[in-house]
Amino acid sequence: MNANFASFLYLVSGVLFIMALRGLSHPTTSRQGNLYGMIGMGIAITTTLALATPSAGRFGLIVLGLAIGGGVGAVTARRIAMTSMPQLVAAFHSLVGLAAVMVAAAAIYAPESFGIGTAGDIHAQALIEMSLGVAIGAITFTGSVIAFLKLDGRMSGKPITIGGRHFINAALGIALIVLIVLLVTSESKLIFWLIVAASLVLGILLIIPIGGADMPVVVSMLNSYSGWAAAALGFTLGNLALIITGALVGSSGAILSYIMCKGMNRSFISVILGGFGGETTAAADDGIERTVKQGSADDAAYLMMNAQKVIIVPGYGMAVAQAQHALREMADKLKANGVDVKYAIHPVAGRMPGHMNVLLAEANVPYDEVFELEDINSEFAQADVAYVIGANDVTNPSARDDKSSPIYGMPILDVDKARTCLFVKRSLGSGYAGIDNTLFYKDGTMMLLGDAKKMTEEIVKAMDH
Amino acid sequence: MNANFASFLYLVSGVLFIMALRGLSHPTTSRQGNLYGMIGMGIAITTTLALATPSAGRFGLIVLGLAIGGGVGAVTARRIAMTSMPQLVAAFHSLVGLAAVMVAAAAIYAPESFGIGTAGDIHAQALIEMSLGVAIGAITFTGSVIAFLKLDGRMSGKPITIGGRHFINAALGIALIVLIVLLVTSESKLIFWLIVAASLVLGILLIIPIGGADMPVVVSMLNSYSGWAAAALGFTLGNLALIITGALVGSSGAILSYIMCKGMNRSFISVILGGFGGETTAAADDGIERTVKQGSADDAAYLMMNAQKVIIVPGYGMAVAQAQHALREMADKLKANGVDVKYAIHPVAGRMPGHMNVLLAEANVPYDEVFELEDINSEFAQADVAYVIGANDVTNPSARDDKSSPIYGMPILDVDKARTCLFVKRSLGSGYAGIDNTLFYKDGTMMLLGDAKKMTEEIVKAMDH
Amino acid sequence: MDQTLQKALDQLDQASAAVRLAVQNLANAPGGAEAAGDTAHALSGGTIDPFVFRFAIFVLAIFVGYYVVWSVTPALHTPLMAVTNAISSVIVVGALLAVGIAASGIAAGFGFVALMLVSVNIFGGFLVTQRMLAMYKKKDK
Amino acid sequence: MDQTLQKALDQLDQASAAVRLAVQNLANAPGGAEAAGDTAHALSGGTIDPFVFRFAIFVLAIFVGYYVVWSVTPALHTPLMAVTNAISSVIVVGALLAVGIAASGIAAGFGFVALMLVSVNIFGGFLVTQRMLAMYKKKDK
Ligand SMILES: NC(=O)c1ccc[n+]([C@@H]2O[C@H](COP(=O)([O-])OP(=O)(O)OC[C@H]3O[C@@H](n4cnc5c(N)ncnc54)[C@H](OP(=O)(O)O)[C@@H]3O)[C@@H](O)[C@H]2O)c1
Ligand SMILES: NC(=O)c1ccc[n+]([C@@H]2O[C@H](COP(=O)([O-])OP(=O)(O)OC[C@H]3O[C@@H](n4cnc5c(N)ncnc54)[C@H](OP(=O)(O)O)[C@@H]3O)[C@@H](O)[C@H]2O)c1
Repeated sequence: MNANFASFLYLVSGVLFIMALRGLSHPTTSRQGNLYGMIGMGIAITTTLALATPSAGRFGLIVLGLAIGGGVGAVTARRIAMTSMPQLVAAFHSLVGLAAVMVAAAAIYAPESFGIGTAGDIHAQALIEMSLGVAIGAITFTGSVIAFLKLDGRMSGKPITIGGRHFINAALGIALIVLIVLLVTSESKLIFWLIVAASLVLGILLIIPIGGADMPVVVSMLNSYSGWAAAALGFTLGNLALIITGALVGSSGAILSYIMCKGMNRSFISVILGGFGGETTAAADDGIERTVKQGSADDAAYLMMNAQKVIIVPGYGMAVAQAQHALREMADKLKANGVDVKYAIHPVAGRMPGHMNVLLAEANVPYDEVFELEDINSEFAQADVAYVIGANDVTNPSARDDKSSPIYGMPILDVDKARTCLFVKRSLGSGYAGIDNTLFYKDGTMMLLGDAKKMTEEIVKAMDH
Repeated sequence: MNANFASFLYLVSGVLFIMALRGLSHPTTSRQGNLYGMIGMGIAITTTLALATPSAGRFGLIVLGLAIGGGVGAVTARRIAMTSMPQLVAAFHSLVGLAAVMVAAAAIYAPESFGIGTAGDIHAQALIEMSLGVAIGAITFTGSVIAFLKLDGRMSGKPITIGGRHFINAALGIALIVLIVLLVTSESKLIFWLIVAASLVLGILLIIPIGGADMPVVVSMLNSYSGWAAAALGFTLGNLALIITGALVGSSGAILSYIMCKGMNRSFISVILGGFGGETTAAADDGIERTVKQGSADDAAYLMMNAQKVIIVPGYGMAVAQAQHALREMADKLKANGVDVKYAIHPVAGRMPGHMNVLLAEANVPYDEVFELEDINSEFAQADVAYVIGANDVTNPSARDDKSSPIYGMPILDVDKARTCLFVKRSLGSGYAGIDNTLFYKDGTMMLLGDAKKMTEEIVKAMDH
Repeated sequence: MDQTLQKALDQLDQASAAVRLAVQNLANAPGGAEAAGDTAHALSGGTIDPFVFRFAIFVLAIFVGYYVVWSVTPALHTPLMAVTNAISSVIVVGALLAVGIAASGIAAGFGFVALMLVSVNIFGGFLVTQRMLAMYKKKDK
Repeated sequence: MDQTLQKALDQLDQASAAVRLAVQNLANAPGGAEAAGDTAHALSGGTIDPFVFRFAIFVLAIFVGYYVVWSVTPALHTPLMAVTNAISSVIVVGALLAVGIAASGIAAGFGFVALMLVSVNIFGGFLVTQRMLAMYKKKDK
């Protein structure tokens, strides 16, 4: 295939990837967008095969590789539970990171095949681009593995802080720069692998001090990294699809990290420096006697069946308890009874951007009943009941009122403005941010202590009486 | 200067132009944005001079050209009345169009200097790009001149429709394509000038059948054209700044045309085909006796001073009468009296996108008192008075209710929902769309017949009593 | 002697023919070398026509333009028209080139006219935009 | 005869020297021609390193990414993470190249591993996104 035409096709696939992300601006266009993405990938693969014209044997290998990986991927995609999305994305990132390292290694071992010079005489520019790609790729790899382990509960979510880690990281960073310079001058394979090793270690060290709850920001950041790694290799291979896609993915991850940090009212730096939010702490016992009104499923059913308007506020606890299906059932019962039901989603409810939306969608909640904070916050004042299920921090009024609170300034859902506020959670414990919620002790609040799914199911049953 | 570094600088100037447009997303960042634009232009000019390193004589010529043109431009920019913006923009477009033609001509006469080949042996690709650039440039030139003449009232705004013009245009279009093919094969200068001539004629023929009132859409479309012409020449010259800027300007003009057409609920094609909306027609005399309540400045002053909330709806008539300063004075008086005053701007009020905003800004109306249709339309129901000054079509309820109306489906400002609706205009005549406004005959409406500026000034006087 | 001379001249002929061949080979060399690098170069972009890159830049710039213009607030649409007009006069680079280095006087002349015209735009466009933008003020409290 | 022969041989020498010179000139020709085009070519981009173009493409793609991602509705942020992950596996082009044509077996081996890894991503990423997106439904009336 003509190289110019190939480049043109790579551009087309880059544009299709842009269209894929563009489709996500609305649910109705999103499926179409995903299709564009697949077509773009198909074009990129076909073009490369047409350019490279591999021998039959090599072609067989390619088919084999695609089949093995594709099979694993397809099965995983079908089987995975929606609640495990954060882990899955982290695991997938690690694959891209490792693949970037492997591609760079292949380029170093067979530079002629990649058109970046001959063995012993690789272009300096290509070496620089490649070592950037390989370093970022390796960091993405181990970083994502750690993130996966923490998110999947296979490793404690507690931040693991080693003394002097900032010093060690800085030293590793400097070592990396020195190694890259050495690689450019010597082109030694040993040094290449030293770069890989240093980056792998750096990836681990950068992520282990970050608490499990902060992992979503990390996953998004690593997403961004995998983009920059792809772009760097795109420069080496002179491939437009890689450069464009790398930039897209790089921006995307960075923006999502930013959105999360802003939603939590924390700085990105403080997240990255780590040591925050390990395990959920118990309610602070500050000695003051405070009374809590506790209710039963029957109370809750009675209250809601007689309400005009109920707003449901889901949070991380709903995801943990997998309560979304029971919740939809409850909402259906209420709607059948003429109650106006809406869902209010805080930008950082759950542990991943859009986490609640995807779970509600899974339970067949129509997306036009689900509202963002700005669009629904004014409606709480007219609501009879706010049904807060497994959410905590995103309702905490101390973000609004208490300047000394660590989450002060974070926008919250004004559930306290509703006539009655029902809190479904297992204890009076705190949420992700580890701070007490004064709302539990408020007059209009009724606590429904228990597992979110069980409690909701009981309420549904009680509604039938 | 190194060619790579120069290209890099051209990229920088392209990015600065992007930042210039980006700044316009909010008034506070807009001035900064304009500054980026100037810096971008400065970089583009300096880079070109550093690359070309002209002789002292030529350098003198350059300084002379910049000084003459710059002087004229600076004086024009300072002197022009804000109400003449549409004309000014049209006039400026014509300059860009003509300049594109001249640059292409220079390239044909001295191809070596532009690196596109040698005389008699210019690259075919460059010839194609260039002829596209020159054709679009020439159309932009004459088209903008006609638009300027119509907007400035130096030529009748009436659509001038020649029989068989679609046929003539199509023939000219085909002739252009043939000429471009001939140019590529023969590289004859005569044919180059024939292309220029055909495009100049086409530019005139395309625009004269379009009514004066449709000129804003045309101006925006020509803006888009000037961008595409610049981009085409950018390909010829291999200049990144030109390519990027051309694409930006091209998109911008196209989007603004689209916004205007959507705001008017007309198709772009129907605008371009022309023959619509020449002179304002008188109110349709359909024989039905209708009563109009007419009021005086004193009545209006009394009504508004005793109101709680007044919403001002400016339209084209305010621009014609230059009533914005008087209007601001009136609003100040009302505010001093404790009345809540807001401005409501329809997306196509006036004759140019953002026309009303710039006039109000000129009269020192703070932009946070000025609201867009979607943001204020629900407030009319709570307003005591809607003060409609020189607006007509944008308030016409037939767009909402009457399926047979030519403007049916266009969003309108719901001034009829206000307790009282004051209409300041000179007659019961219709506006741009030439259709009657039933609102004039409604119960809650009071007509204040007279020039917008004079009437408003009288109201201000009456408020002092 | 004649024979020897003949031989020498033959030799000369042969030699020059051989060299001519070598020259031809050499002339074709760049092409040949490229052909050797083959798909490799193709993938690395070594032989890609700059037009392809420019086209990619053009396409992406259209996307950027689309988004950046939609994000402009409607209240600033008039300044937008003025400023896009101003920046479209970046065509000045072509004019400068023509005036600065055009070998033909007539080309330089065209360039000079173009330069004057766009200079009106450059200064006029940015200044009038600045004038307009300076008018947009917030309520002073 | 010797004299004539000598002359002929001298001629031969001279001729070959001249030809060698010509060959050298020819070898340098492409460079020379470029040098002649000089600023002209520089302006037309004839001599511009593809890196500059790629860099421009990269910068513009970042702008596009910025805008396109901000325009994604928050409700679809989880699918966004999944789909960006899927498209980042376009690094598959490097892996295909390595498996397909790498001269060294070890390089092909690395490529094969990379290919398997990203294939998981390609299929897994797009399919899981599709699965998620299929769940977003409007109220059925
Ligand atoms: N969405 C994101 O992108 C993102 C990213 C990073 C961090 N975050 C952070 O995550 C937090 C999200 O707020 P949130 O209100 O959704 O959650 P949260 O503040 O973490 O609170 C979750 C609550 O759910 C309860 N819970 C846990 N398991 C439960 C079960 N099985 N049944 C019933 N309740 C259960 C817990 O209380 P009990 O233990 O008493 O049951 C806990 O208080 C915010 O602080 C945000 O900053 C979000
Ligand atoms: N903004 C844009 O981008 C754009 C572009 C293209 C077309 N348009 C079209 O322009 C129209 C704009 O609507 P509009 O409501 O602003 O204007 P309009 O419908 O054209 O009405 C303007 C009214 O102002 C009155 N008027 C004229 N001179 C006056 C003066 N000196 N004093 C007082 N009144 C005066 C006229 O009535 P009298 O003659 O009775 O005084 C006329 O009815 C829409 O139809 C829109 O589609 C807008």
